[in-house]
Amino acid sequence: MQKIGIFLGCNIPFNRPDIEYSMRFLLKELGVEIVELEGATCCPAYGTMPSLGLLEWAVASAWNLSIAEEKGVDMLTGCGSCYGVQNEANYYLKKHPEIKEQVDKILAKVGRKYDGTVKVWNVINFIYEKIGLDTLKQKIKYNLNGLKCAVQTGCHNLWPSKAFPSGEDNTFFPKRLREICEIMGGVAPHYSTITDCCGMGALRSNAPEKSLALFKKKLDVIKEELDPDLAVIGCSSCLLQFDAGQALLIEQKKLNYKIPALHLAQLTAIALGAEVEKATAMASIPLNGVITKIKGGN
Amino acid sequence: MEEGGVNVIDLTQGDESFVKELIALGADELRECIQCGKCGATCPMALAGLEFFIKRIVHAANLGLRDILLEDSSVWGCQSCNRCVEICPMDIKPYEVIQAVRRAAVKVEACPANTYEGLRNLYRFGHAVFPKGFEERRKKVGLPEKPPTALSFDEFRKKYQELLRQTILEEIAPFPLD
Amino acid sequence: MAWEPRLIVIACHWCTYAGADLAGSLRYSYPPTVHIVRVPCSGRVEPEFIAEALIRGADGVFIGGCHFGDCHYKEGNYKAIRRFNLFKRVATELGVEPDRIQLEWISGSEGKKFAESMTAFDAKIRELGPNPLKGGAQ
Amino acid sequence: MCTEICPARVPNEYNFGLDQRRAAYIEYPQAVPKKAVIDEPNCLYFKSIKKTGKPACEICKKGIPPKGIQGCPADAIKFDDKDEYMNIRVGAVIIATGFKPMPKHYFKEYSPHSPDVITSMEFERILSATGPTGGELKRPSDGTKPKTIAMISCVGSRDERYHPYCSKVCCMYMLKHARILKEKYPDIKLYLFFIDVRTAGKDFEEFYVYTRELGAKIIRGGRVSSVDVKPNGKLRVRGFDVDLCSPVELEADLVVLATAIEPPDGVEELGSMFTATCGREGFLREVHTKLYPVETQARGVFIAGCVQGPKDIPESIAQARAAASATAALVIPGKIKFEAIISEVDRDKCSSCGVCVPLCPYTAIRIVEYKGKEKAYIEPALCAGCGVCASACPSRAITFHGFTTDQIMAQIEALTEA
Repeated sequence: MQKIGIFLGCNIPFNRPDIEYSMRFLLKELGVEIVELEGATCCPAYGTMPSLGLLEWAVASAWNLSIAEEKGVDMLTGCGSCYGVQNEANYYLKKHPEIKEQVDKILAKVGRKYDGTVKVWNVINFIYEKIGLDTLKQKIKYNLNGLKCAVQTGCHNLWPSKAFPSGEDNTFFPKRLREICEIMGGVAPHYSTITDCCGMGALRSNAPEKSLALFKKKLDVIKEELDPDLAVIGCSSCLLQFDAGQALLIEQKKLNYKIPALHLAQLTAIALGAEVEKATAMASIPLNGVITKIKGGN
Repeated sequence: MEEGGVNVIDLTQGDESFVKELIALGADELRECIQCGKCGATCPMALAGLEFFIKRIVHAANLGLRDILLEDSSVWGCQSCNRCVEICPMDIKPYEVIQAVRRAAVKVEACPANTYEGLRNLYRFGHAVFPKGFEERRKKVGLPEKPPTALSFDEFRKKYQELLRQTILEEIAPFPLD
Repeated sequence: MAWEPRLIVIACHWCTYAGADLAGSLRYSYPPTVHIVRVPCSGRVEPEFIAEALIRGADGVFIGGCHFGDCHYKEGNYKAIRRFNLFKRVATELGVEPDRIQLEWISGSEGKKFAESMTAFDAKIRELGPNPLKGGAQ
Repeated sequence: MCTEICPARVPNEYNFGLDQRRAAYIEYPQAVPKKAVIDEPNCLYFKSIKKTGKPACEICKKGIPPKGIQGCPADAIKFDDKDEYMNIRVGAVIIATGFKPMPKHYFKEYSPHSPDVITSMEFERILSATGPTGGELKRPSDGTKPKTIAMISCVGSRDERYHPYCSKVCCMYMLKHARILKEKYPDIKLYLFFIDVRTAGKDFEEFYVYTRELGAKIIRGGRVSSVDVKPNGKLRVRGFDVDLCSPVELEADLVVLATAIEPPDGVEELGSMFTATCGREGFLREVHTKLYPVETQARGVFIAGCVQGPKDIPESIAQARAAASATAALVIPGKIKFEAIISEVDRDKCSSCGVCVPLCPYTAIRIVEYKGKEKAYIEPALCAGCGVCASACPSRAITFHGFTTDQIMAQIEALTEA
């Protein structure tokens, strides 16, 4: 039986526990044993320790990585930033022995150590590489019935690809998330702004108007080129923008259409038979149409 | 910009020691930038219309224009999307330049207040993002009130705080570390 | 009279010797303790040259060649560094500190580097003091 | 005749696979000699002989008489002809293999999977009267005439990940393409994205200004960040315009990438065959940038053109003529002088250990018979005078004239005298 350490981060457990529920559900259904990473913390987010120094970044990430290493498991994240930050930290630790040495000293002071053996996965790559599209296809209970999906992989899941152990063949033309949606019976065409930033993150915290304007530009292209039933998101931060951010735009009367949005973990969990109320508990944009289409088809 | 609209940057303000500081803070390939502009059209900060975005930041950093970089809070709007790192032909890792400027800014407390908020949360709870009312949300989906992170384990949280106190946070945090 | 070091610099014709020449034309000064022997290529340097210089009381021997990939004879500098590393091990047996011999790549355009390297080498040898072999091998 | 009736179709290498040629073909319209050849692996005659032992097609030779199609009227098709290797003894060699343009697949941010993203070399063929479209401007994807074209410079050049050097000719040929287009189709919207416009050369700046006058739009400081394919087949180009101080974007029908000039495949192996070395970028290296620009480390081996580094046509011609002169100066007198500063073996001292043989970077040392024994011999015409062999000879049998061991030792002695 496959085992994986579930790394929650911050947004998932506190803002969107419905994603946490979905991740736990889908891992169970796919026959993966969940190992709790007790004592794990924030990845840490790019604007915190990484903005203080490279050592600060490496130390704080090594804390989390060491917990997974102690349990002998790899790590699965639902958040792109957690994926990016910790993979980059892993990469730096390999590339800069002098920083690794300092990190080792600091970790030792709090009774921990990290040898660099942990691999960090995101939901997309985990399903794609560790589960496999065929297995997923066999296990789903509800087919997506031609549901038209606009996918958003998320910047931190794509770049810097050099620091990531695996990923897309062409990070400017991502296909994995599209293939996952399609194997479940959806339609997920490419669109021209597929790799554009959604605007969530530091921009949203420091210049919210500009962030939402950037997001709207992307949404407009999605609407014009695809007019999808659903946006399928590979990163919890992007999901916050696609869901709550979109609701905000609608509230401000800056948007006159709605595109419901789900995290890949939520969509997969629903297809595997999760309780819809729990799996979509925090969604701001109503998902009724999407759910009917999925459930109605069986 | 001066009152009345005069907008001339005095290049001799450029301070080479600031360039060296940034290089030491992680922007190690900074000087190799040839200003080809490739990052300029891909940077979310540029597309969203921030005054200072990656291409200009790298150039200003190379000129050593400390005041301009530290007075403008644009660097704190960087999404860390790393697309610039992916496409930079000179491999200067432009995002590392942003991080270096942030690191220099933190040292002189030239950063937005919410930076400290994140750091404080990280230190206190182990989580930089720590919104209120999460217990209710978690209950709604049938999960325990607290996730099994450092938040649930005091001994881990204490150790984590001890870990953070070994870093520069000890020197720069404007909040008590106890 | 106070002790002044005597430094033998074996310089390759195409790079280090040209670098020394440039240092001269650019008026960079370097210590008068430096005495240059010109060879066509650092690959021409026989270990015996270094040994002889040390046995005869030279306080330091410096070999200058071209940067890797720049050798006028394609790969002479690779041969030089292999011989040099071997000889460094022999130096101790000979009774001298291995620090008295040094190998560096200085190109024809690096007049400044030549002067700086010479100054640094001179300082290093001054710190080490006179060659223990002075006055003949023991 | 044969090049029109041969039934086998093969992607045309000369047009970068944009169209097809036959298995009997003339390599390109200006080929010298302009003679047809048979491409054996793709010829149906040879394919069928290999499979069944019987020829299935001899159309080029015999034609198709029932249809009134005549075979080769000169009866010049010889299926039993074979490729031959010839040995020629020469006194000097000029290496002039030219260059290779980088293919587009490396540049993932520029949507290389789109047929409407092409390299400048491909575009050059499309513009050519003898090209795949007969000189008509057509998009590869649907054959329509593009209304908006974006050209991108420095693709793979000035790029640490591929080639740090400037490919030198792209700025000018982009302007040339722009000029051809604008003169022929004034209505086309044309955007040229440059980092800098490098027009050093006689009359080049004037050419640049003239191209601007024709209405080509120049965007500077603007290496393009991304080319994305829209569902309607158009290409969205995003770049930065340093003069507008703003990100810019446009929708193009065709995107042309000025990809870097690369050393041709196998040039390193070719060089080492002649003991000529390659520089860091993979081009063959001259002895001295300024003073010996066509000579290589190997005596009698000269270089000309892009095998030495990116250069344009006038420069290539100048270098080719220089190489020809240098070759003539070496070969025509019928005898050569060699340097005085070279090594020589005292064969009576030589112990035949062979240490020197692999050390010589010029393969000048051979073991030959002397007084009934195998001894080292240094070919004076090949020796370049580095002295590596003399330093290594355990028997001190090699004298390096001009820098003998005795001479150097004497210097050391003089310099170490108290």
